[in-house]
Amino acid sequence: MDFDLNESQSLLQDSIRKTLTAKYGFENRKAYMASETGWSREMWAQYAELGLLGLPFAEEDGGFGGGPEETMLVAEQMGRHITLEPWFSTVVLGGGFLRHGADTALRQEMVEGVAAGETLLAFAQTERQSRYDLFDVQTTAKKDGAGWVITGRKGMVLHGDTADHFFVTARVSGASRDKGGIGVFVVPATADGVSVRGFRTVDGQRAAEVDFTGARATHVLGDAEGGLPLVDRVVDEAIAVLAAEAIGAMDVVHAMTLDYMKTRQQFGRAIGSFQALQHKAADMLVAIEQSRSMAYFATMAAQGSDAAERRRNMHAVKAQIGRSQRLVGQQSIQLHGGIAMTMEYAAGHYFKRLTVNEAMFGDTDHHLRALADAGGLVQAA
Amino acid sequence: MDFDLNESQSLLQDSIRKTLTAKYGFENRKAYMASETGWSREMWAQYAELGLLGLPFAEEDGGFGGGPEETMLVAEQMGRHITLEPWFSTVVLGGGFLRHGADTALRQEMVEGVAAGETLLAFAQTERQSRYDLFDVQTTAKKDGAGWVITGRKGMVLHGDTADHFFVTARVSGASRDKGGIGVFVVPATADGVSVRGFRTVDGQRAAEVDFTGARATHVLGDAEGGLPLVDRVVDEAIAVLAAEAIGAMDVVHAMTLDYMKTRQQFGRAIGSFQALQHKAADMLVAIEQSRSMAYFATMAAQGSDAAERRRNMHAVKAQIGRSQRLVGQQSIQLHGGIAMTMEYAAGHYFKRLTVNEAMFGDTDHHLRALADAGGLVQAA
Amino acid sequence: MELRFTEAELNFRQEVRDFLAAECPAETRAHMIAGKSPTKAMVVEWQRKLNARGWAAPEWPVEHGGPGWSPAQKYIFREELQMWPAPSPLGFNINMCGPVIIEFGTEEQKKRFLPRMRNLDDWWCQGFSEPGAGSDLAGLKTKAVLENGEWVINGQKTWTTLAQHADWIFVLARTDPAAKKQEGISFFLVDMKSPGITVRPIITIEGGHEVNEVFFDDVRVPADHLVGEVNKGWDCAKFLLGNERFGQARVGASRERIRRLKMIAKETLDGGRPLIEDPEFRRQMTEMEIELKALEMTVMRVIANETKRAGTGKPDPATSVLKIKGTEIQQGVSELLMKAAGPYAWVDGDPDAEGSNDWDVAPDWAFGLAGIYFNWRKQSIYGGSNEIQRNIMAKAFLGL
Amino acid sequence: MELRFTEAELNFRQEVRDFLAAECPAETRAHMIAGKSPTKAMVVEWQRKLNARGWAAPEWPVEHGGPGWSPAQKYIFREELQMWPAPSPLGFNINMCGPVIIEFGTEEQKKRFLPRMRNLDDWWCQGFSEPGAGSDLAGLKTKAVLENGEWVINGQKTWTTLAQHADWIFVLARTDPAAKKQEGISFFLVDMKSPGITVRPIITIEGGHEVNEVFFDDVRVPADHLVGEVNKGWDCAKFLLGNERFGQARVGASRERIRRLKMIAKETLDGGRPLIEDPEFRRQMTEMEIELKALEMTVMRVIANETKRAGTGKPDPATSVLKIKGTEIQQGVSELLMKAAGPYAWVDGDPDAEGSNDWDVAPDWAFGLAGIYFNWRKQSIYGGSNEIQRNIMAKAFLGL
Repeated sequence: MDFDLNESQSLLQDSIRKTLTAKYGFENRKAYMASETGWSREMWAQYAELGLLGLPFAEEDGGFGGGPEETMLVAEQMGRHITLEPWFSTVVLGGGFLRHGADTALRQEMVEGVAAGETLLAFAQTERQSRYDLFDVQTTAKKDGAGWVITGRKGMVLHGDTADHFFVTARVSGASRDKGGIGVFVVPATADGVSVRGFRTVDGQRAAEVDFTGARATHVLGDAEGGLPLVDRVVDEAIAVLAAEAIGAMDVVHAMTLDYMKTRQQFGRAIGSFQALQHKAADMLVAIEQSRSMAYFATMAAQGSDAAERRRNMHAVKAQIGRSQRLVGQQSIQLHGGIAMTMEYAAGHYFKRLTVNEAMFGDTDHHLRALADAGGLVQAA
Repeated sequence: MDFDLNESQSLLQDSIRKTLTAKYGFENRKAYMASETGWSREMWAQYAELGLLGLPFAEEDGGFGGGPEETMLVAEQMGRHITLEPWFSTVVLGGGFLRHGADTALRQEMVEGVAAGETLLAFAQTERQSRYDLFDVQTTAKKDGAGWVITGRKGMVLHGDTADHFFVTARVSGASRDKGGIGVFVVPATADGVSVRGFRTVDGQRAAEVDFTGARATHVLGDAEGGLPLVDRVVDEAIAVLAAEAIGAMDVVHAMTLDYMKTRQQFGRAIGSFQALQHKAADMLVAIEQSRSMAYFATMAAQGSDAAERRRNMHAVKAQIGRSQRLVGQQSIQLHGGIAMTMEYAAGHYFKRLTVNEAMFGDTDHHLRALADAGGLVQAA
Repeated sequence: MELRFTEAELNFRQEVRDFLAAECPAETRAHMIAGKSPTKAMVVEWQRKLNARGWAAPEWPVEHGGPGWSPAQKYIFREELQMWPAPSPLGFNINMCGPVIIEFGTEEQKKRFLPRMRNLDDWWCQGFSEPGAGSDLAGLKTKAVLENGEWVINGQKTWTTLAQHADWIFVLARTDPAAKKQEGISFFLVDMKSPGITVRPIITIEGGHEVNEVFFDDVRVPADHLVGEVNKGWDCAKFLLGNERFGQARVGASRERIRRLKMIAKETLDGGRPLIEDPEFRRQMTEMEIELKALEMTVMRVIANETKRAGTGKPDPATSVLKIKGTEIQQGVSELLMKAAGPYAWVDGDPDAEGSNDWDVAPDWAFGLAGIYFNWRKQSIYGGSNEIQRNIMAKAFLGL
Repeated sequence: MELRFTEAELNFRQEVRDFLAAECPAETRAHMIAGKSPTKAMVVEWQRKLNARGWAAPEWPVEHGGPGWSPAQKYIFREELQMWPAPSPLGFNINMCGPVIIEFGTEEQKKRFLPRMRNLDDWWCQGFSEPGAGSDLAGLKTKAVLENGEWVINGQKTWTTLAQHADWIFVLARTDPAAKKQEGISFFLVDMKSPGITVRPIITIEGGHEVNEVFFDDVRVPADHLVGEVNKGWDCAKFLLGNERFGQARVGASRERIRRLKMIAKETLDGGRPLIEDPEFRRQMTEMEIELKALEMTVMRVIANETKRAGTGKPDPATSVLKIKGTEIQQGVSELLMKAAGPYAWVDGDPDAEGSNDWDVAPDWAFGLAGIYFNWRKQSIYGGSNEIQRNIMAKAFLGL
């Protein structure tokens, strides 16, 4: 066991840290959010330059061959600055489909553009009735000549308003909640029959509702009726990334809270000298350290080859970190008091991101129940 | 609305309070517990003298015509001294069956003896498989001539080792968990086919496992196949009594904790001066005051004529007070530290009684689920 | 001991319900059911209807236009309005400044201000908190100096709720800089149109404009706009804050939100079935319901004790429960509402706002639920944070 | 970064498991699975088997009979024993007094005491806490005075765990009454057979005899039974307490208890179905499991940092998590075990005890579950209460 970074990992971490510290202060972020796209094209180019966008892809595909640990490092820094760019949707989700589901031709077609920051990707998954169930798919894919046409409405497509290509789950056969009969299809945003309505999310990101009306897919990833294991795998990796982002965000908002407690005076003393508040800050630290442990575990477990065990582990990750981030988010507001309730102060934005992060790909209750239904982590005697 | 005691209620409360304060100190209680019966025959005679044992019965039956408010006052004082005598099993449970289920003849036969402290009663209900479900009855009642014979094993019969008569639930017809087909039968402890194994409970009370092997019942209460509503009614009243007992016990252990916090010195200060501990003591007060409100509600709601609504309300009472008493019990130990972990100090005994009280006739989880399944307290829009 | 409402009280409840059904505009109700704060116009319209009915100022003495209700009637009225839901009588006017003027004001002040308050001809706001004086309110720095028979106020207030609607503001300012903390403070009534007042919006994290900073730059206030005695303003402040017995219990409001929650949980699918069928969701909701039932009884206990304790100045320990539990329940329910909406709670903004998103992107009932969750974090902060409440309890009731 | 155990470490785990399967008496294991503390005989027998294998003192240097394990191996060994379950090497000997003697003791002391400690020829106990010195250990009052080349000890210790089994006790006593609190304390090794020592049992609330009061009445101790320097005993105490990195995490023990819980929840009916099928029960159990998994990883992080931090004296923030979370999980699981047993948890006593109740009155697995729940409340109290832990965290890691 070794939790230390090797040299190249340290260099990677330093380079992101320096860039984001210099260019992703709170005021920068506000400006990026107010821009037309709602995020910074300039930062996106920077990420490409730093190699972040091609990082997890194999070198032969035009990437840098980074592993899950490297992705974790990037995610943590993204979380520290609650960045707005479509890194998660493009590199983690879209990239996940490319790495695990695409054939050589498709990888060759797309990875280079992704790595260069020219191609943006999004995962079109959620439907009105599906909530957090990845297999609850009513959008249909119908064979049409050599290809497929997609019809259905996908909601809450993260960064769907700027994506060039959608990875869309659609049902080829079976009933709404069957685990078989689901395929993952690639549909360009420019295809006929694609209409996109973009909006802002409560944590300042962009998302879209996307209608597919007989839209023609350019590719299907693997077995058109057996795509769910691929979706599960990509989402499990994404959960590990969300975990690392949450750690970054929690660390920052906790530090911000401690700083405030040391300076804010009430009753002639720094509020950080009040024991009841100290204990709350200590409980936040306990939650954060437990979550940090869990984020390491997530990075390891998301690579597991036994899909059932991997899912159980990721349920545990999401549930444990979910509880922690709710506590840390709420307490950071409470310990600050009114100031953190204002848009002009950073803490509230971290709280909002932590809130959305908690629910993404299933909230704490969802994963706790799923893990309980799957028998938990400890084998019975 | 009026939460004040009237004059006769004040007199009643004073008389119990004085008696128990004088004769039910912690050292007295230890001696009573160490005695052969595990409780005090002398105190029992005192209760009879004070009129407590005949209190809830109608005057024409030989009682004093007290209402649920009066019973609540008695229960609260019993809880304050975590008494050991079979008041709950005889007067509340047995008495409940007599009041709501017995015909005039049976009441005439028993009430006088109960009021005089000469007749002890117990409720034989729990079975190995039943847990907290009152309708999960496998013990059988078979018609034999004009009467009934009872066969089955009842566990955790509170004060079953000294009872003169058992009120036994037994199945006349139907399957194990049918709500119909259950009757309530009276079986004397001296009947053939009754065997009793007494033991102590973790909170210092006495209980027994009772085997009925073709034991002949002397009475059946009302409809031999429709006894469940009677059981529900008696248990709902008992839940209100448990609520009031819990309030008494919580008040005392909280006060004990505050006293200790004011005197115990660590780091050169009374530990009660530490803010983090103050806040915990304040949280206990919040829980106790909410529970006190709920105990008043219980006393009122247990008389409700709509059985379904009454059950919902009593589920709420048990769940709310259950949560509170767990918190108060655990925190009182924690705030004391080691001293409360010892048998020689009273706080631990209150903690143990609160623990058993919480689970009696269904623990918090049981009632929370039952209430949730029944649609909760607030009507949907 | 009588633990039930009387027949007369139950009849009164029906009377209030009938009035709400007949008079509360459907648009206002629908707006509030959707979780939105009523607009200024809605509040004014409703307050005037209440005033016409003689119900605008439940807590005021009859001589000043109060309805002469018992504590139980006041409770029933308050809860029924929240449950409908309809706007409550404007707190700044009716529960805060009005009672202070009635208790401490001159006849002139009473005549001039009270009728206009009741009819919401003037919208008042509260100038108490300052950037450096939150939990420690007595640490305030705004000062007032007497010059040529007028007070000249300089300083800054913050968290001033709905100052953007306000015609008047009541202000605590330091009038004796040499005096100790709580002493040397006075209570002023200030016209918001006075030269030197600047209102700057504070946008809260969910994007709403509810609170403001209010700057006082040589604001001149006539001498007769001071309430009570000079340097005794802390008495007014204590009196005002002490009136806040029930304000944050909000039992009726929580019941209304739980009803809404149940509606949403029936419409939302989870695991292919209505969310309301999920045992874990139901448990969380039920926990709120049982605490709310207990809180309702706690409120009644405090009410029943009101008359008896009047004048003794001895607070009921149960009172301190109301703020803590009331806000915990409201925050808990707001969290469940957001959770119930699932991913669709993440859509930002107000579907009715100008130039907003295309609001087909989520079910109607999902809008704003995350915003309310974010915004309601304030409940355990303002009005004396829940930590301050615990300090008070430790001192006042536990003797620690 | 390598987040997995190595092949060699996994092999070592198997080796430990094989040893447990071959050597740990079935009776001891069954006794512990039932939730009971191992008897003195069981502990001694097992410790000697470990000693024969060279595994009796995992933390000690090889020269004193330690096995020379890596931190990861120590972790694996500890957890496997807890999970089996088998008794751990006796903490007083191996984790407390032994390391102090190794660090501060004379050659003579090492030779005399260490081998007997390892083989449990001497059972040690800890004389630290006093009636007035609990969380505030340095407030201790027991004093030792040098008379004719011997120390004479007078005072009272309390919470002395298993003193009834002990041959020796290590004692903190004040040797300079004039010095400031932490100064002027010395560390003594005292034969329990010395005249003047009285052991009085403390029965804990569940009825067990685990702790004692130990009285010192003119107890004479040879001068060479003082460890380290006179008046520098606080250094020994700090060192000893600082070694308690992992002791209270008890990940293996909690995993064993959760296994037991699942077994019981399968056998218990609730609502006519096995309790384990109840969603709410499962949720509560799963919450324990997820926190336990996180705690296991936290332990590994601390282990991985051990070597690196050795000597810097700078503690890892993750360390402070171990006590708080470890005890919360153990207490939570003990609560679930009691709840699972339902009414049958209320039967008092020990089915194996002389003259006990007739133990047919409840299922075998239900016995003692309430007792463990009661007894384990101690976990958040002793070894520095969880409140003290939070104080330490606030100072050491949060800078508050």
